[in-house]
Amino acid sequence: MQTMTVTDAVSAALAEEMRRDDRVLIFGEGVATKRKDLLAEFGAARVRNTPLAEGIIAGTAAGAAATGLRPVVDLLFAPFLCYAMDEIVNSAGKLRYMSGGQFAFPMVVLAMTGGGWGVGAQHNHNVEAWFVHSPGLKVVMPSTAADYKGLLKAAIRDENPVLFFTDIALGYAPGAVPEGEVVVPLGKAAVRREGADVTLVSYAKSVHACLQAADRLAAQGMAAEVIDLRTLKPLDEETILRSARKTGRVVVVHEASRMCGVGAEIAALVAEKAFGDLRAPVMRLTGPDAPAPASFPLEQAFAPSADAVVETVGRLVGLVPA
Amino acid sequence: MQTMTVTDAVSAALAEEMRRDDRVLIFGEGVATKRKDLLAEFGAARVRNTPLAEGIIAGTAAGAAATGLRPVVDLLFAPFLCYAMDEIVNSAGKLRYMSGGQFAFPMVVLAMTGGGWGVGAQHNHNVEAWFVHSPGLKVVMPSTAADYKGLLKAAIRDENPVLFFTDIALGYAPGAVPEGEVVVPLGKAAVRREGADVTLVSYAKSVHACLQAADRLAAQGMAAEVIDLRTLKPLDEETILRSARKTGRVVVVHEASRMCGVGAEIAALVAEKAFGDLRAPVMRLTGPDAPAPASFPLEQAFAPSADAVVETVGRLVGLVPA
Amino acid sequence: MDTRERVRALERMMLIRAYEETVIALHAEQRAAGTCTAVGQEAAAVGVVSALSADDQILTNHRSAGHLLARGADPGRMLAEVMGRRDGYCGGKSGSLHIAAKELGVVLTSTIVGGELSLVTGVALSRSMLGGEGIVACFFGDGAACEGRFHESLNLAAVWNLPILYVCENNQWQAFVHRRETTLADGVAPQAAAYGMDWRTVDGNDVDAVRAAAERAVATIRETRKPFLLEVQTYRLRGHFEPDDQSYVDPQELERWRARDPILLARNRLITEGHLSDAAAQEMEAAVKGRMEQAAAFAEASPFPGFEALTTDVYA
Amino acid sequence: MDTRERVRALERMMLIRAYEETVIALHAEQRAAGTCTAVGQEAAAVGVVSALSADDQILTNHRSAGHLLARGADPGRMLAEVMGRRDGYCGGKSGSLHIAAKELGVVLTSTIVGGELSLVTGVALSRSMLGGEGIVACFFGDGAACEGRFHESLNLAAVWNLPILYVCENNQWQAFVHRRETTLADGVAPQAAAYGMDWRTVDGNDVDAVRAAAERAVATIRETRKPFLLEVQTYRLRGHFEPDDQSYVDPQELERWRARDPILLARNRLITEGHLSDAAAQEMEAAVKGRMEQAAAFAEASPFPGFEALTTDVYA
Ligand SMILES: Cc1ncc(C[n+]2csc(CCOP(=O)(O)OP(=O)(O)O)c2C)c(N)n1
Ligand SMILES: Cc1ncc(C[n+]2csc(CCOP(=O)(O)OP(=O)(O)O)c2C)c(N)n1
Ligand SMILES: [Mg+2]
Ligand SMILES: [Mg+2]
Repeated sequence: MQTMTVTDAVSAALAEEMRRDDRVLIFGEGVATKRKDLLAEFGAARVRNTPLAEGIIAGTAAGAAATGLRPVVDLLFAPFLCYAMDEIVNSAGKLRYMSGGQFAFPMVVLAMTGGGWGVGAQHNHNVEAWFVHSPGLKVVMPSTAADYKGLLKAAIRDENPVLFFTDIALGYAPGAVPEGEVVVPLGKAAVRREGADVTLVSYAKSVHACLQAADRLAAQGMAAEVIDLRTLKPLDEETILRSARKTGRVVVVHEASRMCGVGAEIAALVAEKAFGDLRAPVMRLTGPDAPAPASFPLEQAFAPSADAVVETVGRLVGLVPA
Repeated sequence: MQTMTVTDAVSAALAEEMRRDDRVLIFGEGVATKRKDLLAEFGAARVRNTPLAEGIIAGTAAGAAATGLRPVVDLLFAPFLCYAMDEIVNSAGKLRYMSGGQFAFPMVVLAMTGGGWGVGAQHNHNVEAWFVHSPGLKVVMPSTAADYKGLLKAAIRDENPVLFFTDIALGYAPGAVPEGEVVVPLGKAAVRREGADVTLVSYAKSVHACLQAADRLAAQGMAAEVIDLRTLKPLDEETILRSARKTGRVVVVHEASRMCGVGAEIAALVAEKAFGDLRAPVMRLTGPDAPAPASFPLEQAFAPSADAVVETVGRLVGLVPA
Repeated sequence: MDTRERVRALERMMLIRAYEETVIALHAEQRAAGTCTAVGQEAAAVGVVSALSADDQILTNHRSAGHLLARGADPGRMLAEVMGRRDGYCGGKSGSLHIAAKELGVVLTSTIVGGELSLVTGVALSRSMLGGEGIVACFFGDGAACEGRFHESLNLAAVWNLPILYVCENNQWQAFVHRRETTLADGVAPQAAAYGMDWRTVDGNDVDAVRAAAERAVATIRETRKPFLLEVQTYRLRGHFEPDDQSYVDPQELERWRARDPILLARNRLITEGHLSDAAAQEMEAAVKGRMEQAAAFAEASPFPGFEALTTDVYA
Repeated sequence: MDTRERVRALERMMLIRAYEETVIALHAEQRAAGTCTAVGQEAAAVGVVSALSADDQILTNHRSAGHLLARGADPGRMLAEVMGRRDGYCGGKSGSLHIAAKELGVVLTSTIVGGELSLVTGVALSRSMLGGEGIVACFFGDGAACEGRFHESLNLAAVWNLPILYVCENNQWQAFVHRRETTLADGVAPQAAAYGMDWRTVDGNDVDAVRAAAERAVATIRETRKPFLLEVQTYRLRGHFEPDDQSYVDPQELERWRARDPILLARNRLITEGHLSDAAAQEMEAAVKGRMEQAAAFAEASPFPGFEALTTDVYA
């Protein structure tokens, strides 16, 4: 094991995959400037700066992916994906189907999101649910350095377009990363902590809020199971349902807003497929239905806290005594 | 009462609102060519063709709305909204908040979607859930000619950006529309049929599938309540929950895909707030997680049918006998 | 082009016209969904596509039938696609507006106006990074040139030296809006200069002229590995989409362009120059119509896809 | 500009510089979030904004502090916004990168690069439909000119005759990418010609030249009610965002432009011409610094917004 930050884990994954497969290349606004190490090792053809134009960056990735390359593109911040929605959704996501399977789109789109930088809603907007809702795409949003590395490597090897989101607040978070090859398969959630009384389902930085909450709940005698989704699409329904059936109580936690978010999907899934085992309402704890504020204390209050998780579980248990 | 098609109801609403308020104007690709009547009555300044560029059309609407006009823009088909996501989401949806309430964005974006035209996934993609998930926007998707008229008039009068979706399959559907002023408030669902055994929640053309299903269920002795959401955001939680509590069984039906769709939101809402009254799992009946096919029989099979609704209710009742 | 090639070009144009008339008829009988035709633009398709080599690739837009047929696509499989049948190039999933045919190097028919412009840079990047002589042709309309992607695509192609032949088929219309309502510029091609790109405008109804201009452009791209923008001035003789009564079209303008129908021009010229007899031309016309009848029969005999096809090919 | 105005322009530039240095210091002490400064670009802001009338409007981008201050914004309320306080122009919700100030006619600071270009056409449409003499100025960077919206915005403004002064502040950088890596074109302004729009390029570090060019452009727009593109050639003397070590910047290029610091140029010119004494200049500098200390104190005294503000102002 080695300790590295999420940012370094991402860099390591890129370097390893570019070394392994010379069809992999990376481009975006400032990529060659900021990734000097990759530029030095792989050269200017495979590590490129681009003009400032997200649409054509994503479109170029889709066209390249369809014809033999395996591009990774850095679109910087999630709100900027708005300029590339056509290329991601209408082209990369649909053209395999529309062509009757003639083309595949092995490409990865990187974007950062979430609170922590204090620069407001045009840099911080959790839109991962849009892509979960759209066909043909995969969506990844890890919570640990090891998973950032292992899932990015899997994403680059996948034959489908993958949206890979980095939670800004985790960028400098150090974590243990196994030495050698680490590939974490897409579509598998991780049970971060086992428990029989309540299931906390979350992803990205909210996993850490859930783990903190689980500690405090343990002190109160409640054993919380914490599920880190890691991949939002395909969703690991089995792991979620197994836990829901065991504990009978589910709280979903994320920073993205509530309506039609990933939490809605999980609540709906559980309410349909684990209905008979539920002992309490399925609860969602999410960011408000509002743009992200810049002001530091507001930005901090935007994402669900460990306190809020503890409080929600408390209400849940009070509501329907076991 | 008069009988008119959905298309005519939309035209009537536009004409009435433009007559009432001279700040209302409409523009888009071919708007002035196709709406000769509006052009003749209101002139070339208020009824405009545009160059082919959805982004700037939506951006122009947002800028105009912030500074005294009340634009309606026609972006034609829902997948083309992908080119205007930045203007709709990052500007129209967020700038009121980001400016601390200094500006408002009274504008309406029109788009068609859904099966029925056989031209495939770059014209047909139900993306309404994206906008429900995004802050600052309202989303409307009616099912009857009267509501197309009344809700469009309300949307034009609203101080917020409203996405107004027309289900292609309903375009030529005639319906009764009251004479005189018809304004249907945003945010109110309609109970299309009352019943005590199961609640069918849907919107747009799926409402008609639910009504047909309700007829057949009635023949089997099951009384289905049919809720037409009409407005997807703000969502009429009260009407949904009242019915869910009454029947204890909920099936949500729509053509849009399942994950993180409007059905997920409603299932999650019911599973949280009507949990104690539920007698059966909350079910979703949706389009598949796939792009819309062009081939006629596939396109028809894409959207949930009345048969599928009847079958799902049957399973629900079999699953958990009352 | 030598005489044989010129006759062949005329025949290809006739084939395209016959194909589109077949689609129009099928639609009128409700046997196929509506579609966009490019009647009047056949010289652009044949002139450019015939200047390409077999390993070049093509991306195109909603008016792609001519490009596909000029490339040698099977009209039976195309009609099957238009009719949503299993033997269509895309198994019925694409319909008329998005036919891709990998075996022909046709990577994309985009119905999102501008989609072809946003993907072509990537296809050309593959060409330049994976080796080979191939170049990529990208057909788009004057309307697409109003989308921001046009600008983004040309700029990136210029900066990255991508081997792309941009072909703007300026048919004076953007669906229901005349080009003059959408821009103050005379033509699209001069914009290329702003990106440091070479360009040329050509009479798009003269197949010989298009072919000659395309040949020169292709040769330049092969040599320099840099992009080139060729603007083909032509006219959409039918409506935007079937059906469309064209009530918004200036009848005089339409008449002027009808008189310059590219098939008429090519045919008359070959006859005048003594390379073709009227009888031979009529025979050719009859032959392509016969081919279309066979193609339609093939398409109609093809079954619809099974319902399982709803969810296949979504993920690789 | 008469002498009094020229001295005032110098003072405004000093005020802007002092403001940005204050923000940099506050950020270094972790009392404010990071931000984008426009150190070295003050002449562009002051030259253009001082040529506008009170009822003209402004849309701008992430480097907007100079535009706001040139327009008369209160540095205290700006700093309060940067520090996320209640008395900020947007109640702390916008932060440094999106300050709008309706009372000053500043409709938008967009941090989405290109957002200002996509909204300005609508603001100008309101101006032309609701009457009045007002025009709208839109500041954007050379990077924004790579986004497709640039092209869409200019084309629409030209076709619809919208009274817009487009101001491209070409500072040679697009975040971490030098302009020469992103385009083969020499300047941005000549692209205006492709849209049938009038344009001009001016030395952006010479405030007198910018002011004169802006005055002429504004007069033209008022008369013709047509858009105009003014390109202001300048240089970003600091990094893209605080902090940024500029390790990727060619030190010689930076030195060349530092020697042409617009404040230095204006100050020296006024002194050489005998309109200003060194002592008076130093006094001005001290005065603006004093103002900034007051502004920072005001901002820091302002409370953070209450948590209820999380969800106010979402809907009207
Ligand atoms: C993004 C997008 N916007 C609008 C449309 C609707 N539409 C289809 S074709 C067309 C006109 C395209 O004009 P042009 O690019 O000149 O091509 P032409 O049809 O003239 O061949 C329009 C507006 C679309 N398909 N995609
Ligand atoms: C749509 C979008 N893409 C990328 C960014 C990140 N970004 C912020 S400023 C900037 C550079 C902008 O360059 P330019 O337009 O020349 O303005 P300058 O910063 O030089 O003033 C970039 C890439 C952004 N904010 N928005
Ligand atoms: Mg055209
Ligand atoms: Mg710049």
